[in-house]
Amino acid sequence: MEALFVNLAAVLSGWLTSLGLSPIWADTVLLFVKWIIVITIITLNIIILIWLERKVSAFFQERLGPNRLGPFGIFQTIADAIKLLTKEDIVPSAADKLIFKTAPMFFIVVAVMLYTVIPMGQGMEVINLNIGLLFFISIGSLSTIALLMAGWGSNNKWSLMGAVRSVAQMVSYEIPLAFSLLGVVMISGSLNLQDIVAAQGKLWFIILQPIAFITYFIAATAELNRGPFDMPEAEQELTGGAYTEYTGMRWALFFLAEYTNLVAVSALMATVFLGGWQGPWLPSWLWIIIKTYGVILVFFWVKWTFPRIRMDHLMSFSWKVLVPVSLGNILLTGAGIYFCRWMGWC
Amino acid sequence: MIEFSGLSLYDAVFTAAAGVTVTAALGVVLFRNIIYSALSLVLAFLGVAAIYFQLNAGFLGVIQILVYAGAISVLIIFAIMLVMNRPAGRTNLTSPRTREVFTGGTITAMMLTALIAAIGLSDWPKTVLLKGADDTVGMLAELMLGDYVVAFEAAAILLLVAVVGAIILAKGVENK
Amino acid sequence: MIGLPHYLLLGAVVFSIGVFGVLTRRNAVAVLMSVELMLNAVNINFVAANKFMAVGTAVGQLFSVFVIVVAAAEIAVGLALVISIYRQRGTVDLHDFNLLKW
Amino acid sequence: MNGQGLIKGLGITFKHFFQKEITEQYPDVMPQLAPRFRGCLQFEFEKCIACGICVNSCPNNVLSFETEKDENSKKKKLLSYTIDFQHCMFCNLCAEGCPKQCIYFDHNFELSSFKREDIKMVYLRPAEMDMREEESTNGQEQQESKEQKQIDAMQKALQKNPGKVLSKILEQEEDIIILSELMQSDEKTAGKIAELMVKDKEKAAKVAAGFVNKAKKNRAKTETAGEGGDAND
Repeated sequence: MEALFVNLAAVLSGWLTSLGLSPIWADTVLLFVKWIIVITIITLNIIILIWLERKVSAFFQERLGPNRLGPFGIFQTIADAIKLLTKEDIVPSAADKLIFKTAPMFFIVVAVMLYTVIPMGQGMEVINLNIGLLFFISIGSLSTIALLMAGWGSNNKWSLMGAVRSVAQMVSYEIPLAFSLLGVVMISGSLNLQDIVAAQGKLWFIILQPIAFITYFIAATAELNRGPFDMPEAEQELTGGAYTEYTGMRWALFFLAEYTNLVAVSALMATVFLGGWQGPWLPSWLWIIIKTYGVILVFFWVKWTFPRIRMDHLMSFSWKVLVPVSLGNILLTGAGIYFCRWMGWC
Repeated sequence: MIEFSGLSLYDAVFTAAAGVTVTAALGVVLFRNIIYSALSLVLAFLGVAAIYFQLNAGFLGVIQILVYAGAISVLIIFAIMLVMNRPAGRTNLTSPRTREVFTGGTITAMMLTALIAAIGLSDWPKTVLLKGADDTVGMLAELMLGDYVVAFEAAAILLLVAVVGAIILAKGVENK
Repeated sequence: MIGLPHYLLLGAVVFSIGVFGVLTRRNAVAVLMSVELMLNAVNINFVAANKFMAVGTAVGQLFSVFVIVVAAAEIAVGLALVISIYRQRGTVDLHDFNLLKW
Repeated sequence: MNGQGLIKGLGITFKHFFQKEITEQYPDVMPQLAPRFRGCLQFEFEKCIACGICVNSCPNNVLSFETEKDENSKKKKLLSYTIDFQHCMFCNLCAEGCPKQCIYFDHNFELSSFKREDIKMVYLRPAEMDMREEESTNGQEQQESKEQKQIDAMQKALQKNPGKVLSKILEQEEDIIILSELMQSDEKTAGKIAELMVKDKEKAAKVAAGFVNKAKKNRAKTETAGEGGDAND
């Protein structure tokens, strides 16, 4: 069970080379296969996640949630997806058509690219990148452009307002996001996510870096445009923000991308702070799924507890609280490492 | 290198990345809508990042995406939105004086010719692409915080000064 | 077979496009964008030269990092200047920036 | 300390997560309605006395009715009653005003229909009611016979114990004695008094007073006329 997928990949790779493909092309084909699998997993995940979020939010509000279609309403998302696929695709006549149409595609591509480096088990990742953590952060920062494109292309003031807000928010929160991860990098001494997982063999980094975990959690919530930080959508104020003008499948792409980001960030949190795929008894790829879903549930919990924060409070919280705290955490971690070496503990 | 119908994978990646970069760069200077120019610039940055990745400079590529495509381009688009005072289709015009365009084009053409000639005529060491060291991040870190630490600190101060200066310039100073 | 000259050629072409933009654009922001293109072209040259001519070190990449730092500072200050001028004169057209002309 | 409220909030939602859902699963399970819930307006035709209070009190002119003057009894007769429910705002003024409680809200809230006209409820005078009316005209005879019985009973009572019965219409004991004597002597007077007492007491009192006066005058005459009057009796 443990090495199920690794062995499958090895078998496929061996079969491809036996067909006469040179190793590098066999690797390329394998990469494509991996991507297809990743995209399938993401799609399946999201079907479950949307249902889960609706169910969890219902329970928080003492409601029942979807319960009509199938047992516990589990087919509700599929029905919704079919509905969205068959809806009319409206492009406003005043919109900048090229940008309007490109934005959702760009957004989802960026979101899917996040999965390149996440270790989904022992030896299971699309590419074992040397600078995986940094890659994750930098790709995550690209989604601002997609939102800005959506807001600009819609040619609607609500859209533009939502886009501008979200971009300002995401650019600001990227700084504490990266800084809070730096503490982990200092301890593990590597940007490679598999190395970071390996460094947590004895002790999870959430215990060594609690401040970093909290700052990362807050910054990630803002980065995902979720929970109390869902300024860009802000249904009550901006009628849907950057997504106002989108209909049918284009809107669904944004929705998909948001949940894709959510899973990716939760998986990264599980990897960096919660010991990744390590765990007893169960196979590693099951552990990462369990941990990721645990983090996602916490995200749901936070989202359905707190009201939306005002924009200026949001920005000043980032610059005046989160950035200094994460910088202080780096200082503390450095001092701790020196102290540890001086005492000869590590 | 593994040849595949006369073109190695490496060459194919370079050609694609270079093509995207040059096309996007042309887009930056030729689009009449400055928003298109800015988005084109993002594409050019991404192409350059691809070239970095291909050159085994992964750290630099990631920094390129993070700083250029993620932050600087957003800054540029914000600035564009703040200073936009005419229809979007007429925001990025060429100079009205043909003399200027002609001079600029001539200078560019001459410079490009000179550069190409220089590159073509020079005797570059016959380097077969060597497998570079894997841990460029470690090497960079050692250089940055070792031999070049003064420059590193100077760059940090430069950034701080630039941030403060930009804020003062953009916000204006309150007159007492 | 792609070698160092190809990268240098790419750098030269991108740099020239940047120069053309700087010389012919009217919009100040477009000029700043062209400057960014030129800086990127320089970075390509640095990294390529490092890769092909200084194997085993990362000095060229280090230079690129510094260039990126300077570029970030430059674009921040430059855009702040443009916005400041726009406040004063209501335009970003370089031909209208004639306060110092006489 | 900052942030305590956040943790408190998280705790509250956590608690609510495990609480029982309060969702009403309406079409499957009917909701528990409050006793004074106002659902559909109901009307009981037979109780209605066509007073018109409900129609006048309705702010939205939901209610209207048609009446007719009954030739025989000179009473208002309700012909039809209409509730145009689409305008109703459930203010309950009609039900509050009704003296007979014949209009009221029930608990049926499933009022949707495909057509606007379907919401309008028209209550026509039920045919059974007219039939019952006829029966009640027969009943008048019955009532008369009933009255007759009462008169008979009254007569008996007058014969048995005149003083007690007559004290209701006459005040002075002297008069009562005179009248009872008169009635004992004259069957006709007794019958008239008994009938009047059942039907109309005031009239009975007047008539009785008349009889008493007459009897007093007669007595005075006979006393003044001497023996001759006695002989006449």
